[in-house]
Amino acid sequence: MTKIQKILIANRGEIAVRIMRSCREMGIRAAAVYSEADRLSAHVLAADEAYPIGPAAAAQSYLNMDAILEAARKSGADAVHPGYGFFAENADFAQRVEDSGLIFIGPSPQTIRLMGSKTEARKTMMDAGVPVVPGAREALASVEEAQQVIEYLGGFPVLIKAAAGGGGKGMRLVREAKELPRALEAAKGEALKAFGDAAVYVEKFIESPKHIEIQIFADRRGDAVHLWERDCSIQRRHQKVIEECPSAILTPEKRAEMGQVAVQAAKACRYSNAGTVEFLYDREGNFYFLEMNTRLQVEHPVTEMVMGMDLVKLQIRVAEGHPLPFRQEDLRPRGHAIECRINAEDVFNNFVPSTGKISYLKLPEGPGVRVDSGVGLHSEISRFYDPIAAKLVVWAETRPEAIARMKRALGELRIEGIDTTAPFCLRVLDHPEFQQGNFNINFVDRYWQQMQQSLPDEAEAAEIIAAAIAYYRDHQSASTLSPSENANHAPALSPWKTRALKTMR
Amino acid sequence: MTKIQKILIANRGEIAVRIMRSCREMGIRAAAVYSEADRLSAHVLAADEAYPIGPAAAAQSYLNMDAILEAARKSGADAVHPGYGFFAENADFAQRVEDSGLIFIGPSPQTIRLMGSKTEARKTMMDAGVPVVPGAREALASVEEAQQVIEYLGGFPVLIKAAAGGGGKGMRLVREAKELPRALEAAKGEALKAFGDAAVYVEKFIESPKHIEIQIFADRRGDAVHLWERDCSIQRRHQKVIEECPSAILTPEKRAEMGQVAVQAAKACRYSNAGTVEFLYDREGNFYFLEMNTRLQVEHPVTEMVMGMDLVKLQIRVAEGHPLPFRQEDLRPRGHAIECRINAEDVFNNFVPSTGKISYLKLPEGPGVRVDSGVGLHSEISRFYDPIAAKLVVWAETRPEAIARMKRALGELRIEGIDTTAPFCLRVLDHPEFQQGNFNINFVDRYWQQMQQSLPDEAEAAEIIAAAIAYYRDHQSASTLSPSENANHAPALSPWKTRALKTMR
Amino acid sequence: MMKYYLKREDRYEEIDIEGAGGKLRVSANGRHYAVDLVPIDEKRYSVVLDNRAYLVEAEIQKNAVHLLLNQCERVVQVLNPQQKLESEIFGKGEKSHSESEVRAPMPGLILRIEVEAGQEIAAGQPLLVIEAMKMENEIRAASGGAVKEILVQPHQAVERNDILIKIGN
Amino acid sequence: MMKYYLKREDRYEEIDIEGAGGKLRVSANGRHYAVDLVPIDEKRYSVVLDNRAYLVEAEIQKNAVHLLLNQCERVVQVLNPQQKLESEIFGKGEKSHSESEVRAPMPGLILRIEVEAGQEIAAGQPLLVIEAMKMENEIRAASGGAVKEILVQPHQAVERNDILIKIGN
Repeated sequence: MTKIQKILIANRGEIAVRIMRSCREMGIRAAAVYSEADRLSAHVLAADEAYPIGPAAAAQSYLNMDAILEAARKSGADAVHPGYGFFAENADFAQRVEDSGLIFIGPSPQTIRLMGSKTEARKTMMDAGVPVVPGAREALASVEEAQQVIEYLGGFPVLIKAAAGGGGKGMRLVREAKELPRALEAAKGEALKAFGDAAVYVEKFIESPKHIEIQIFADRRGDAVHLWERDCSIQRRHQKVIEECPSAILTPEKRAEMGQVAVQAAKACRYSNAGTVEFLYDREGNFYFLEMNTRLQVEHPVTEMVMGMDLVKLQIRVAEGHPLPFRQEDLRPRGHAIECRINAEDVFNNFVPSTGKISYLKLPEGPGVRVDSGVGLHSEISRFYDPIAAKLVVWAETRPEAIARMKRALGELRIEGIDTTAPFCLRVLDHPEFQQGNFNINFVDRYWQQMQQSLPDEAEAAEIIAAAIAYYRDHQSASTLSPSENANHAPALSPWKTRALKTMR
Repeated sequence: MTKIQKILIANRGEIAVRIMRSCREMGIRAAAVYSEADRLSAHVLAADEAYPIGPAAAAQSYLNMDAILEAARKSGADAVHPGYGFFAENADFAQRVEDSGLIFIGPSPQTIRLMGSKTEARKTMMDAGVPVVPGAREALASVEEAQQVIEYLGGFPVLIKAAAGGGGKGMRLVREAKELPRALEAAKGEALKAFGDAAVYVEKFIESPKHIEIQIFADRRGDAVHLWERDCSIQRRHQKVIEECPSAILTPEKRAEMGQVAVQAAKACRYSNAGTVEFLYDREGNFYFLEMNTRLQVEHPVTEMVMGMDLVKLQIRVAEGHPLPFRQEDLRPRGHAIECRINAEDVFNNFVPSTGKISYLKLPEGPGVRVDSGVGLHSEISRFYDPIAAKLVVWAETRPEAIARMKRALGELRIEGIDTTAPFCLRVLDHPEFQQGNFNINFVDRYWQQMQQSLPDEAEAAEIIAAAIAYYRDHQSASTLSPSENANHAPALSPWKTRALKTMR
Repeated sequence: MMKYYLKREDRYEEIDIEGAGGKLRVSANGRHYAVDLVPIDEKRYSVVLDNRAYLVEAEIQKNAVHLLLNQCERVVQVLNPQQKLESEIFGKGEKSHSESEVRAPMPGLILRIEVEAGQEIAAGQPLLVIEAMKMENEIRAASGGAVKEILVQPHQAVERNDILIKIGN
Repeated sequence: MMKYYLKREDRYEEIDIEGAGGKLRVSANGRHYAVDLVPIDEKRYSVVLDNRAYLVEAEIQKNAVHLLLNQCERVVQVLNPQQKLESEIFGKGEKSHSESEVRAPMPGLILRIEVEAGQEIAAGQPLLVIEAMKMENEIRAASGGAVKEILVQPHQAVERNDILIKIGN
């Protein structure tokens, strides 16, 4: 049994900070790596040690294997935690970490490689008796080959997916043949950027399923448990935005069945450490293996809150060689947890990325609220990386109470300098279909347009207050205003967008 | 069964904000009251409605019954939540709330009156078979009378306590006869200020006990449960600073016994709503009824985190007439929770109150961390009220993990503009006797002096960094500095106190 | 007492305000309001309006107050007497934003340009692709017309609101 | 390269610093350090010292840097060459703070004064009581002497550091 003393965290942003918190609590030193754009990012400020690894572009820093391994060597770390994204599911990286004599906190390179090849993964799952989505397993060489495969599957709609990927990157839904060439090109381009591998494949598109995934955990002896499910159906462009544990609709029997299948899947690929088996769950209650994520998920906190455990600490202990400290029947799940991703995106402008410097930050507090952020006051959100600025997670005794608590917490949150997905999340939580659990991965496409147009209330109060503020500013004594603020109210400040937004209260 | 629509919160600071959070989540409107000093305080900013009730001095605002009842009437609230302190344990107030046709969120005026008179409370408890500290039950009329009673109890040391009080106000330990006159006078003065009643009484002083209290909850039908204990032995001048649930040393048998006694106590005074039975727990495992707090406690969050419930919501539901939604055997306590009070006090200067304006605020985040604050950026901490600026609460699977997590969270917390008790809490958490559970209410008196003098580490890094900063500031281009900052580094800024503090890392 | 003017749809409504130091009385539509307004910092105000409490963020532009109130962003057109006078003298004010410029909705890197100068395009047609935060974002034409000028090229970094393409009719 | 001076106990130690823009090389005691220093705001700096990362708060006073580093407050006496020269010319600098003034350790209200002008007092003797945050705080004499002057009276509000009583020897 190794005792890990120092971990190099081969990541950035909120997940790097999240991992450092567990390190700190375990008395393990945390070494950060950073690109030139990240010198003042939260994960550097939170670290015990920090190593520069190159220019801002991820391909030259966070996806620069040599630079990261050199930082690991220089730091004297005995383990590397990859977080999610970047090299988290890169078997070569895991192999090189192990070849350097360090512990890779995750499954073995062999398992990552197996599950990272979506085609190999499908085959392994089918052999293990895990239900899969109908599709072809080979990487697509050309548009013509794609067309043949699609005919064999029964035609459109189909999904083009990155063979090396996950998280919606390099994924395209194609409903008609004429969209195919552009979709293939775009998917390959994104796949190359995100994973360093342009290979894509195609599978049957299941109409309007829920995305339900099972968190599994396995130790190095081969023991494995499942830690209930997460419903991650609230997605936009295949990017999860709201996740919850447990699902609003799963029966205990179905949970047990899916959990058992997920453990089977884990054992079939000799899994160890934290992993997630993603399923599409259709309207008849059928579920299909989608992919296995061989890493910690963005949405792991909802599982942590319901299970009452720290998955990062558990990852580290398992990586040290410890057996799982509990059996399936020891688990004591409690209540309901919801996570909202606070992404730097302008939800009223087609979710375009919103970059800028955080000029004001007020975090929600109080019972059942957890914030995992990767930013602070004065943080710069750059165009180079993922848009996740923070994750807001709540726990409560029941799902309706968790929804009410999340609305309360979102109401307390205030981030200035960037636009965020908070207004989007508030509207979803307010939607009756969400509240009743009647939603699938098409929820956003179906309802967002109308949700945006909700009318404001308190319009009268707003008018009176606006007039009062104008009057107040006109009548402040000149001495208390800076010269530029004097005549005719104040000059134009940063232009706010004109929006009619529904209030949450 | 009433459905409460609007609650007037007859309090301020963190507890008012805490109650408002539950109101918001339940769809109940929250009406604040505020003194002239509190116009911009956090509880006003968080409220749906706000009513001025008088000048800054508490006696003219938060202890002005007419003003508060008038605000309640004007607001159209159907219930009043008293929080803790102020009128929370004032039977006349509860009576007047009920006479106004409103619901008082707490026990009946009769119960408050009974338990509020420490002498009557003792008698009731003795009759119900609850063990009590030996002492006299009558208010002391003179120094001479006090001396007689003390002789009867077996002599010094004794405690002088406010008959109407709690929370350490109006309390004095007297070890020698010559200290008695001054102590009596001081206790009476504080009692009058804090509770509007100068009556004090005397009881035997139990040497070096733990302070262990049992949270109880009763509904209006008379059903009562206990929600485990809190160990609140880390106190200074009878003010709790660190509290935890469960206690580090209680056996399941002792917990069951004390819980059963606490439920007996609740039933003996026809209790309803949330209450706390405080015990002194001596080195032999004997426990003595100290007092019953007929209100929500400052430290209720540790119980909430371990029990997985929201005690304020439960208070409101029980006040509406709902029965308890669980039985004793349904409770599912989990893990360990610790609270640190972040008071505005200068711990290195005899804990004198520290007033000022909060100029920078960074809250801790991440797994298992909860913040309940009553302040925000720009908040003014005035000399008029309790020094609690915020409560920092953590939960973890085990006590050692909770301690590590609290140290991590305190390390992330940054409040500027006032001094706080955070450095004190860090040192206590680091102390081996605290970590082993070997502490009683004398811990602070016994160890604080030596803990203050702990030496800094990283002294070398500090010197190099200080020199580098001096050089950097000297060599910044003149144009980037304001005129006053130019020559010879910067001019004197706010003077920091010179302290050698031990690091937590 | 002073008269201010609230713009509602196309007309201005008179509103009377008096008071000082943030303790104001406001009359509008025959209703009277007591307003207690206290600034917290440069942008934030605590407003108690007839005992209803609001934490308000406000930015004032020439003829408008931009508000954030209970997670609701709103723009309220409000003029003081001088501004009202100016608006009557100078008319409707600034021209509307030109429809013929395609601007960058975000900072990013131009990946591909899918049209050429001179080309006729239809509304909704893809014009170019910007990469930001690892996602490809397709920029489409808001209306049809002819591409007059392309001001960027592939691999060029652009800032939000940079003009990318000019389209004529 | 420039020489700076670190005060350790009673003597100054030379320290060599060179570099620009926060990328510095520091030599002290024969050891060499690479310092990467970047300001975050007016008080906060991110410092990477030989790959060790520190989030530092610093305030600079005339001859000292006040630091908060890992929850540790420290004052480091450091002089630049000009300050070193001045300190040699002008000597030890300011006088030490007078021991004969009793100052308010906190803002509050004077409740009682327990001594009179002219009275002889012993170290530790209660002088007066200040109320703040509902607690009574007894102020005691740090050393013995005679009460020279009482500058406050009961029910008077005082600010932190106000002089309350002067004590002579």
